[in-house]
Amino acid sequence: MLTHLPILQVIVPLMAAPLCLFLTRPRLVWLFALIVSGLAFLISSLLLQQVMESGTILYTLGGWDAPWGIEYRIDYLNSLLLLIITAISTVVLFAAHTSIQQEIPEDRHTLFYILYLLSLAGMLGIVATADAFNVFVFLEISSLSAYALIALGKDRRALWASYQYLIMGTIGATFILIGIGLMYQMTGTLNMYDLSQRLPEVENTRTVFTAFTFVIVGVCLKLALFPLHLWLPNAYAYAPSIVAAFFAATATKVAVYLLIRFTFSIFGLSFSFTALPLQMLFLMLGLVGIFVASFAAIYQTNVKHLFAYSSIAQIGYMIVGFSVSSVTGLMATLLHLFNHALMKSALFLALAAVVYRIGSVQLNQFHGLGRQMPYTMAAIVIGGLSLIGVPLTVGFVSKWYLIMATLENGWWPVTVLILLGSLLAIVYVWRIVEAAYFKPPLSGRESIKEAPLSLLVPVWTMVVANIYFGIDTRLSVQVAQAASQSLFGVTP
Amino acid sequence: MKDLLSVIMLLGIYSLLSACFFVAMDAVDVAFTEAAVGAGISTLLMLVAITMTGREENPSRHKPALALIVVTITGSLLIYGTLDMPYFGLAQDPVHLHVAPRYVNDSMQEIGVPNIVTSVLASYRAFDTFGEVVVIFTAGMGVLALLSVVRRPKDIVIDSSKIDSFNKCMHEEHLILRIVAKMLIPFILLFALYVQFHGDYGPGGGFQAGVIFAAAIILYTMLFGMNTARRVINQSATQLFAAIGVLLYGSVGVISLLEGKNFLDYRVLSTDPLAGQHLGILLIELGVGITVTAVMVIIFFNFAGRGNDQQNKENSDS
Amino acid sequence: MDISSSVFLLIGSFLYISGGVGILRFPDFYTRMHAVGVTETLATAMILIGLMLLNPEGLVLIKLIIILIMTLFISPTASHALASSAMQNNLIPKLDKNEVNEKETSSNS
Amino acid sequence: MIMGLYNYWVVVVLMMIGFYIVIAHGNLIKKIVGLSIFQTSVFIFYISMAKVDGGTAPILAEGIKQYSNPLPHVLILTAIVVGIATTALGLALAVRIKEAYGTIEEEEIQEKDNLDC
Amino acid sequence: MLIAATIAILVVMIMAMIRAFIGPTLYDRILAVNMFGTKTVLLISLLGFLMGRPEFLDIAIVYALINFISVIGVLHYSDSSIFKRSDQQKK
Repeated sequence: MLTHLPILQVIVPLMAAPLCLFLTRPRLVWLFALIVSGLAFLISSLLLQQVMESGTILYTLGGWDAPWGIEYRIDYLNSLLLLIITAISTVVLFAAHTSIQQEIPEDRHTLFYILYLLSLAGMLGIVATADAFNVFVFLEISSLSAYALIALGKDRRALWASYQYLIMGTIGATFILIGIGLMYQMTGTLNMYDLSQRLPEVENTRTVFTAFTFVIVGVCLKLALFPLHLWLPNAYAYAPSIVAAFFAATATKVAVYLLIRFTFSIFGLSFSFTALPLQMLFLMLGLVGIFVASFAAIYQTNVKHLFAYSSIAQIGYMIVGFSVSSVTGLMATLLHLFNHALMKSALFLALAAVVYRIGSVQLNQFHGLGRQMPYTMAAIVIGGLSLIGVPLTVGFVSKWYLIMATLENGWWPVTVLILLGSLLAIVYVWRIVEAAYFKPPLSGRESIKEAPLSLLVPVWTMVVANIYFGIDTRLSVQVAQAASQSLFGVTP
Repeated sequence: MKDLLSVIMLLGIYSLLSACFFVAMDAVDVAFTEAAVGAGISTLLMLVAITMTGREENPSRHKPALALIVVTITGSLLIYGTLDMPYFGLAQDPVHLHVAPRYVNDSMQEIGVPNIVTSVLASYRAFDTFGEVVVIFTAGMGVLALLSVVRRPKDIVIDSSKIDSFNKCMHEEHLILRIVAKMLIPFILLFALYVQFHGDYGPGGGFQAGVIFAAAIILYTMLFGMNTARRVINQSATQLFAAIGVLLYGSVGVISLLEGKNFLDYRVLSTDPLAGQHLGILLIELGVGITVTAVMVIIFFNFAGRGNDQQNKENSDS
Repeated sequence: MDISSSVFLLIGSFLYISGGVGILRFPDFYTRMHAVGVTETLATAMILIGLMLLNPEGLVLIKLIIILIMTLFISPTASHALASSAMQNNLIPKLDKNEVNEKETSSNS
Repeated sequence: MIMGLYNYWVVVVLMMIGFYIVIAHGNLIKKIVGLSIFQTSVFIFYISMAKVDGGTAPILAEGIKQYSNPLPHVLILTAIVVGIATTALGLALAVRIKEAYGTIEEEEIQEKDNLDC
Repeated sequence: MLIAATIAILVVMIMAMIRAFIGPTLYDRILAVNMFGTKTVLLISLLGFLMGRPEFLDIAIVYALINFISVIGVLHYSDSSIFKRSDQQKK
């Protein structure tokens, strides 16, 4: 069975989703989904191990060779992504059972797990495949389930956020579809590897240029890169907490992956960074994104909004690393991808715990929670420190590599700006700390207790991971380095 | 145009026209699907939706300048992109030279199905189609999550008395329609089966058949009322059917895994590889058909059911 | 064979065009429906018969016959449903004196 | 050049009409209609590139040498399904929004949201 | 002769489309759409014969069916009470 791991990675959650309908009780469905997600995690770790041992894995679906059939191609980059997604999904799902009791009506629980699994499978499919059109299909699976999941939120604004996301997401997907169509028209193939072989012949045509622009804009819509980010804050803020935790940690990462895949693997480095002033453009957008989103985060009164804006700022860091376009820069992006997934899942899971107890995430409701829910608040503080980039947390590692990358290129003003951005992070994290620890508890709320263990365990799993990977950086750095070297074509 | 109903009808015309264009461009399978989906199901869904959301569009206070700029930039970029495109219809375009020739020349030996679109859809790129089935399943589940109404036994009692009287007046109103529909529906169902199993030889296949099948059920529902239809079609059974279709498709792939071949490799299904391909395509098309029928029915029932509930509520309010 | 099919096709096309003129020129909904409903059934039958005469073989012929039968059922039913629905929703045929005058003026112009 | 490319230009115009409706109109149903037009135009684009002059539909029959390219047809079959899935979900959301907000106009919804805050 | 018939149908389609655009009442539009659908059925049969592959008449059958169903659908839902109410409000 070991040779079939690439496809099992995707179809295990994909086929588990309809099976959920046959289970009667929501509790059973939860257990089943948890087992499936755990299995997917196991598969992805095995895959990573295989890749580290024997290099890129190819798997042809239906026994038809690419480019006639569809092919899966697992290398360092996607095995890292697969590992992140499945790990986060498993931990988040562990907390789901308790958290959704409060937030989603009982009769929707089974549907919630089905959609969750579908969304997971969609993301895994996007990452694993080596076929451009297959990316589109799985993108739609994950997005459609995401729209429905976000709309399950209690607040009516969840519906509106989901609708906006649907419109933006569909425009993005259609742009990607146009881009893929143009590429196909010029080369006659859809396989990514084949495309990368055949595109250089026609790379000076205006059609390929347009194809590239459309794909990039489409991906950036999904990515919520700075000027196209408008759908994101509301979608994360009003979705059920569990959904927010899952998507904040994974969805934008998948989009970053697509961006890297399209620019580096398909269009090729030389084309991507010469056809457009892409390097400068992304650098500017990334930096502006960091500042605008961080300032916006400072003024939020809803903590979920605050962290959603902080997500946009963190995407800015990733894009800055990407725009450096050196091995170290890309490595910093990949590390930050990994690390940001850890931080954000910890933070949003902690928020889920807060919602479970006090039913709100308004900042003024946080008063005194530091004493009433000490473990949850401690988790938020550590997650916040990680966001800032304090040493011994994961945030420090990726910022460190990012700064190294910019200094390597001699872009010291960028370095300064990145450090300034981190200062802004201190401000918005401090606001939460202030509210939680230095304000007296609200009257009538003395009875609030610590969140139940079923929520605390996943939260602290992520927090410990935050610290562990901040100290022992071997695994993450090694994989990120290998992935970035292979993308640049450097032999290690 | 401010009347949404007219907008939707014009959309239907647009869809019909584009389907005519698809026929002229030799894409018969696509025309088939577009006819059934664009002009049929999606128009109906939009209609049901506007009965609930209202028909009038408010005059907009938007300033369309920004939108216009965005659209102009995108449009001119696309036009710019077309300038280096290979010309339309030439046989030496790269599209026709690289991957497609194998499908056209060898699919008969490799798969043994005259309809090349079916063999690419169901065998060469079968995994895309699996994704497509899952997409439609996702949509069904999403609509259920958004619109399904929990029925308390109390409501149903009120419902049925009301519906009976409603049915009576409907009966007189739509007598001719009902008789014609009663004659047509068996024919439509038969035709759907024909499309399902003839997909190897002509245009058609599981997806189109599923939509036609669902259209017959929808016609029945519209003419005989939701409650009569609910007696015939069990909601939770429909959900299970949606799942069964996906699982049928997936299990074909799992069987090939268990036999030691790659996912969705149909050659293991029989000793003769061509027969295996045939059997595989038949099975997965069946899976597609079941899921699509079930999901379309789920979507329509939930939309229409929600609408009925709203009306009942308003009636009881007034 | 060819000539007879051409004749049928021509008659069908002519009827269609007249129906098309009708839908544009007639003054109110009911008369327009009359123009379309009546010509459509006959013209469709004519064209389909014309096609049948062109290619009288096997499955194609059966399908043409099926289409013909279906149009014969569906087209009048749809017209009926449309008219009765319009009537029930108080769409009043133009019968007033003013309307008659208007009709005359419009036909004169 | 005009003869070789004109139908792509028509497609671009159609796409942009759809796209304009999506971003400029405030009515939620109309946005979905626009999306639908946008997507259908993309389908037309794909199908145009599959056409071969003198070719016929890609269903094998005796005595025919030239077939149109079947691959874009397959892709578009999938894309049509994706399109209807999106439409259904979007409409479901619009219905729920109408129930929750009492309106499906973008501006009014945003006004109500601002009041909530 | 097939070509002549095709052109005639295209002309009528344009006429129907004009009516669908201007058609003052809702029912005019429904009528136009219905007419358009019937024409599409015939156009597709004719195109099949023109291109020399008349075995694709299945599509025409689907069109005829779908056309019927959508007209019934439009009528069914335009009868529903909400529309009537909004019409009354207008008056």
